[in-house]
Amino acid sequence: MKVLHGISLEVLPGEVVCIIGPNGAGKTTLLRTISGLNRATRGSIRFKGEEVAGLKPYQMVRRGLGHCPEGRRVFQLSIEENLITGYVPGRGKSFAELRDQVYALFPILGERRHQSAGRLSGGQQQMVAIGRALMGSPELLLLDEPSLGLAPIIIHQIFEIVLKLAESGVSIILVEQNIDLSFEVADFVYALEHGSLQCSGPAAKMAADPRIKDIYLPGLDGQDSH
Amino acid sequence: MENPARRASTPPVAATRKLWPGALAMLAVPVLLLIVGPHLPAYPLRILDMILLYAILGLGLNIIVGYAGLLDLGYVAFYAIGAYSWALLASGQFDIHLPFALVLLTGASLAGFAGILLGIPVLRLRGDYLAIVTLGFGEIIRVLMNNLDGVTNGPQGIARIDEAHLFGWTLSTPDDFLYLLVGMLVVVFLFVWRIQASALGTALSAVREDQDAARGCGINTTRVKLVAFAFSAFIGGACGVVFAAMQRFVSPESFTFWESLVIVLVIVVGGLGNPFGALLGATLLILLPELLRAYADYRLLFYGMALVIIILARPRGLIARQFGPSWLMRRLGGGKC
Amino acid sequence: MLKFDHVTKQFGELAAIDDVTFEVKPGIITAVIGPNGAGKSTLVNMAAGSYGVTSGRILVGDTELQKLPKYRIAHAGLSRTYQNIRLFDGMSVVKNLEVALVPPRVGSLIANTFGLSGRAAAEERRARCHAVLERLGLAAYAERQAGSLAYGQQKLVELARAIVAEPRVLLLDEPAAGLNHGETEQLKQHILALRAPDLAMVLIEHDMKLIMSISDTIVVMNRGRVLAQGTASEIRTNTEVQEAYLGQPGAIKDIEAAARGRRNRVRIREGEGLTWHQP
Amino acid sequence: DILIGTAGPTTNAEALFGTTWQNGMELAVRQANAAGGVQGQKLVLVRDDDGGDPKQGTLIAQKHCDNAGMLAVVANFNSGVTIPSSDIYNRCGMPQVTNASNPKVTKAGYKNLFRPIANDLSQGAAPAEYALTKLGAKKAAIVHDKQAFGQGVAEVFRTNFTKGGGTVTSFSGIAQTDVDFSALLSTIRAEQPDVVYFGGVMPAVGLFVKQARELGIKATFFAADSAFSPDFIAGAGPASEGAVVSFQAPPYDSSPALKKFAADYKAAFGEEPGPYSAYGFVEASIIIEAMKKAPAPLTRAGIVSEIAKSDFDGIVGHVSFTPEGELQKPFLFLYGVKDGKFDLVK
Amino acid sequence: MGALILQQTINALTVGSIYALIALGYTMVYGVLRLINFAHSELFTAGAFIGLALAGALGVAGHPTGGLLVGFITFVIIGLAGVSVEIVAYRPLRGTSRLAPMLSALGMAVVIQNAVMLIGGRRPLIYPSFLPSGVIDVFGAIITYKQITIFLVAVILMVALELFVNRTNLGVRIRAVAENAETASLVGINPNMAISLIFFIGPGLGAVAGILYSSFYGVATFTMGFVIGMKAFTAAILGGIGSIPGAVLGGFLLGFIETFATAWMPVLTGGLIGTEYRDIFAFSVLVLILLFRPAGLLGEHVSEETIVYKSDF
Ligand SMILES: Nc1ncnc2c1ncn2[C@@H]1O[C@H](COP(=O)(O)OP(=O)(O)OP(=O)(O)O)[C@@H](O)[C@H]1O
Ligand SMILES: Nc1ncnc2c1ncn2[C@@H]1O[C@H](COP(=O)(O)OP(=O)(O)OP(=O)(O)O)[C@@H](O)[C@H]1O
Ligand SMILES: CC(C)C[C@H](N)C(=O)O
Ligand SMILES: [Mg+2]
Ligand SMILES: [Mg+2]
Repeated sequence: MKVLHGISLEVLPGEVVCIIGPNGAGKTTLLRTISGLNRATRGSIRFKGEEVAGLKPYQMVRRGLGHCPEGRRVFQLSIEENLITGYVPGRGKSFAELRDQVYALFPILGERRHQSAGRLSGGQQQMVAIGRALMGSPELLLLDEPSLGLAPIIIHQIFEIVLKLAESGVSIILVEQNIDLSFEVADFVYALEHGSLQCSGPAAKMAADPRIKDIYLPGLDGQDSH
Repeated sequence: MENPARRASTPPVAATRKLWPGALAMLAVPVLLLIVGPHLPAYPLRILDMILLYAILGLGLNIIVGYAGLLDLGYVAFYAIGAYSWALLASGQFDIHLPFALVLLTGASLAGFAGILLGIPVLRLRGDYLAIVTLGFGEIIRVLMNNLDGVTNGPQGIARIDEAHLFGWTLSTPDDFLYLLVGMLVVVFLFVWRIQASALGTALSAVREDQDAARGCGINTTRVKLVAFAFSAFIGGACGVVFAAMQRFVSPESFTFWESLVIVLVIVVGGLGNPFGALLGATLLILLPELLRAYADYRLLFYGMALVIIILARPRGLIARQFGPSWLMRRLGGGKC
Repeated sequence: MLKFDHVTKQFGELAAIDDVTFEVKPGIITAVIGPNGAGKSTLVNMAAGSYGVTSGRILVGDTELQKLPKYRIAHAGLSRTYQNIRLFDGMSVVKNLEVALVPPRVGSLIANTFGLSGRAAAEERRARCHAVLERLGLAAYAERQAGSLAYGQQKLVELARAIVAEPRVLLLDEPAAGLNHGETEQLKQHILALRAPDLAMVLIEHDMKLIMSISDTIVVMNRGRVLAQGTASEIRTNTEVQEAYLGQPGAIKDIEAAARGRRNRVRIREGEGLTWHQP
Repeated sequence: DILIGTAGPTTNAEALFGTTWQNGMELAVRQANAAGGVQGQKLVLVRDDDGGDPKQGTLIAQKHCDNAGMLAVVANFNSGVTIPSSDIYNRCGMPQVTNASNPKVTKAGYKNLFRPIANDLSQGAAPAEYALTKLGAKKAAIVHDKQAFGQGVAEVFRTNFTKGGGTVTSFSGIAQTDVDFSALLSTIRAEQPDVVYFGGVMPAVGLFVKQARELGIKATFFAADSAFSPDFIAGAGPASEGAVVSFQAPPYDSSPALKKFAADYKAAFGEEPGPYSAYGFVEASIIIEAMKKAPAPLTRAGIVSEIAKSDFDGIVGHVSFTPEGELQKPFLFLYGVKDGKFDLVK
Repeated sequence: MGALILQQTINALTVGSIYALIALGYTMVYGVLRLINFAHSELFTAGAFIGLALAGALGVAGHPTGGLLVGFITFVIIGLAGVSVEIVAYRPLRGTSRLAPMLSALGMAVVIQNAVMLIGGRRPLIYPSFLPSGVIDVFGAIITYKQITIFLVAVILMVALELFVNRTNLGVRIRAVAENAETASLVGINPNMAISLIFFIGPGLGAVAGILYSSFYGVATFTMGFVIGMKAFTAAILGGIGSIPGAVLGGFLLGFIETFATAWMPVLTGGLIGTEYRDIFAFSVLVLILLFRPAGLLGEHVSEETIVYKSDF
């Protein structure tokens, strides 16, 4: 089945790119293609100047890609072991250093480090998934709906992390349904529909465009939740 | 305000499809078998009988493995129960000589009953734990047959079993059995077809896909599995009766673990969950070793290789789960359903 | 209609639910919110029979659910959706729904399979499923394999499966998670349309906009206990709830400010305008 | 060409027996061909693997029956396969010479079925008599492998041993595939039997005897025919010393004919003959002899009536049949292991 | 009586050690791929045959130290064979269904068994013992050095494997692959490497077990794998799938059940039920244990909400 049609997209160093689109638009498929889980039928993918289409996901990860997949997919191992799986040696920081960073971000994980991740609540699992992706000290981080199932207070935290990471030079591709915040945080936005690119542009301009508002942000001008 | 979830139902979207041309095409197979079969020399005819027998066994096992998604590695136990029913109830062993039709029913029912007996304690086990327990059950039955010398004559087996008579017709030559087996195949085929299309089939599929969610949807998974086990065992038992009538000799050697594996192979190679798959699988798995006879010492080596190659080529079986009259019509009718 | 009566759930040391008592009334939508790990899903799982109850009672009418096996709970009129989708992936969408309509008794199941009335009953089941699919706008997907649908569609199919048996109690565990604004809006309409005098609905969500606009009463959980209960406006202003869950009203502003600050500094692809790739 | 069929286990646990047995026939056929064949035609042996499986046995039987050029078969090796297959061979009038030793095999009364070897009745009886009279044994422990053959001979041994005044301390079944007998042997050791009879086949026999000696059991061991093989002595090592084995044929070095057979076999197949090779040879010879005498053109019926009239000295002994198809004078020999070799004791 | 019980205990521990050794290989592979590797028992047989051939070629038959060398080389050879089998017959089937690789493994088992038969011959081969010989008499019970060695090897291997899987980062990564190869790949683990490693260790262990087994019993036949493999697999399930200590515990338990059933069933039932009912007894105990512990003795019972696999097969 053909899911994506001739998409061209670019992410610059330290940039936060957001991909939006209705369900089934192909956002997840796009991320999976970038990280090599799905093979692109045609076209090229370049990462840090190198052609990477056809590389396996683990090869991508070792080149500095991080992917926090849709649906969490934590391992039924202890939290700490989940972090071990995500650690990629030889990318600068030591395991302990990275692990402590993750625990600092999500203290609950540190508290339960020896508990099986399979027994965490949905939102806690999401934290594990993000933490695990960070363990590879990625230069490009793909986040597939990271705020899914998280309490508002944690969502805020996630977006703060995204900002922090971007500050430190990590490029981020963010797939989100939480468009209000995404548009704030993102630099550049791609809108996808039925597997093809519909519109792209700087986030601020996107947010301001009435047509985009109509399609993606109905009721944004309405009441805020707080 | 009326609960909208209880609004009167609208008529179904899908109109009743015209299935009967496809069904008719499929009926051609047994008819063809009945016409061509008796003209075959005895050896191919006997092979054909074996193919049919294994196809029926496959159809039976498919209910458990293909529909309900439970791996049964001890199916041969039910087959053995059927076979020994005929051997004990129609031979000089106890000098009981019951009519074939009666034993066919009794043997199959006994097997079905054994299925329930086995099912009650073990059906709450999952996956491989269930598989190993069924394997154990198969072995227990075989060892019992081998040990209860006073009843089953132990390893010596029971020889000179009666010739079967069905409604005044003697079953002795391979073509006699061809008629019987084709008849059974059609009946069993319709039986499983009916299961598949019914609420029971839906329930079984749900159990296969996700038992927990199925329970959440109100399905008494244990009961449903039990029913599947019983039906499946019933068919296995019936096959056993026919096998014993064909061989007129039974011994525990015919009911080893390997036999269970062959039946599992039949349905997996043919296509899990599809009745046509069992037919094709049986054809291949019975024919293959016979065709390879010419290779003498290398026969089993090639057989193993062929198995691996077939499975690698079609990991989901030769015939897709969805294959059936409606599927056929869709294909023939140019994609419109 | 659905009543939690001093319910406790212990996972080893952890009291995931700690002496919770509240009632869900029919005809209205009760929202349950709370931080991650508060115990919301655990409540649903206990009511639906997926988890045992350590102590306390869960009642639908006079029926004590915690004593029933899981499938009987469904027969008692309770159905649910899952936080992590649990569809029957290999089956078609209608078949997924039909599962919920399988006759409860094995006897009738067998009679249905081989009896004469079977066909009519099957037609009726199909019709009911199609009607529900129609209502949720899923009719086009009826024959698709459930597992091949996109996430959002799968969530709707789960909802359809949960309502096809016409339950008395409906528990929705994060139905809007992963849906975009438009879809959430649609979902909201579907949920509102389901509201009926004899149906008790529980909605677990993190989407505050949805919760605030749809629920008649809100239960806030925290660390296995009920932290607060009330209407949307009561909850919104409850400082305890803000602290544990919603976050300070200013938090969003802070993020926005930080983002703006960064954008002003970094200015990546500033100059570009909007490109429309498709008319 | 004239076809002779055979079917036996050549790929399962009994593969060694089946293969070397069929090699014996092959040798007989080759020698007959070298001597000009039968009625001017060459003989061809059609070998099949029945896997010791009754179902396959019947399929092969049907195949052989359908083959008009096939005039006789040596089939099958196992009793459990011979019984159902003989039914089919009988229907097509196929002369069938079997190696199956279970007494039941000939019970159907088929006129086309012949068994040129001692059945299990004599195989179990002779050792019992020997143990009682020659060894003066009082107590025997009996073990068998729960197979048609093993249990059959063990039961005959038990009957004869008790009839002769001995006591049987225990009668236990094991699984044919077992390799560890330590548990059972520990129990037997406590019973302090004078003799231990093992009804079963290699390699279990070898392991059994070896482990028994390791556990310090001093009794004399008795084993049935398949132990009559160098493998038994090699496998059990010094533990085999003194063990008594019954077999339907004299040792390969006991007569010039057998010596020649063993040498020819080695030349043809590059290995020592198996325990049943001489039997395969004899069984094929019976058919060949009958074919030579039968009137031309050869028919199955013609060969059957000639086999029934067989009266010649085979390499293991004199061959002539009773009306039931059993050997007139079944021969059975007992061998003792002495200095690592089989030595005729009776 | 006391000596008899002691003797039977020793017998049970020995048989159990052998089951445990083979079960370890099953569990390794099973734990990672949830694959019943039917070919394992045949690689076990192949290991014994190759070991014998090597011993002959190196002229070290019967020497314990030579045995170490032979064991090591055989481990590597069969390990590589295992890796190849995985690449050829299982890898292409990954992600299709659970039954397909299992039956492909069955096909491979047939192939390997017949290859061993064609190359190694049908004759049971007399096996030189690589194990130290000698006996100790303890209160009337006889313990051989062979038994002690086999027991120690089983326990040491279990401990080593358990440490490897649970205490090393590589072990953790392997377990991650076990659970979900795709996700593991997404976090930077090469699933194929991990799986190959498993298919090196598992069959390699099987080969060593084959050498020990044949050394112990003094014989190797091309069919010896099937039944013992089935029992070892039963032991693995009994202990809890994927659990390394479970495999060993299951092996010992099965050894005890078999031994004590053989020894005392006829006595306890007054001869009514004889030793031939041993397997029935063993399987009945298996069923009973699983009824009370549906995930085996040491298997972790996961609640249905956290179960990873929705369907069984
Ligand atoms: N394995 C597959 N087989 C068939 N179709 C697929 C497969 N995976 C994805 N699709 C289809 O591809 C389309 C795009 O799916 P994708 O998951 O990429 O969408 P998405 O934009 O991430 O949606 P969502 O917001 O729901 O996550 C969907 O229509 C889906 O049905
Ligand atoms: N099977 C289990 N075993 C052990 N602990 C569990 C199990 N299931 C849940 N828990 C724990 O119980 C607590 C409540 O979990 P629950 O899933 O109910 O949270 P939740 O409120 O639904 O959170 P979320 O909003 O993130 O889905 C969590 O701390 C979780 O770790
Ligand atoms: C192994 C052999 C001794 C077999 C035996 N001839 C039988 O009748 O089965
Ligand atoms: Mg997606
Ligand atoms: Mg939850």
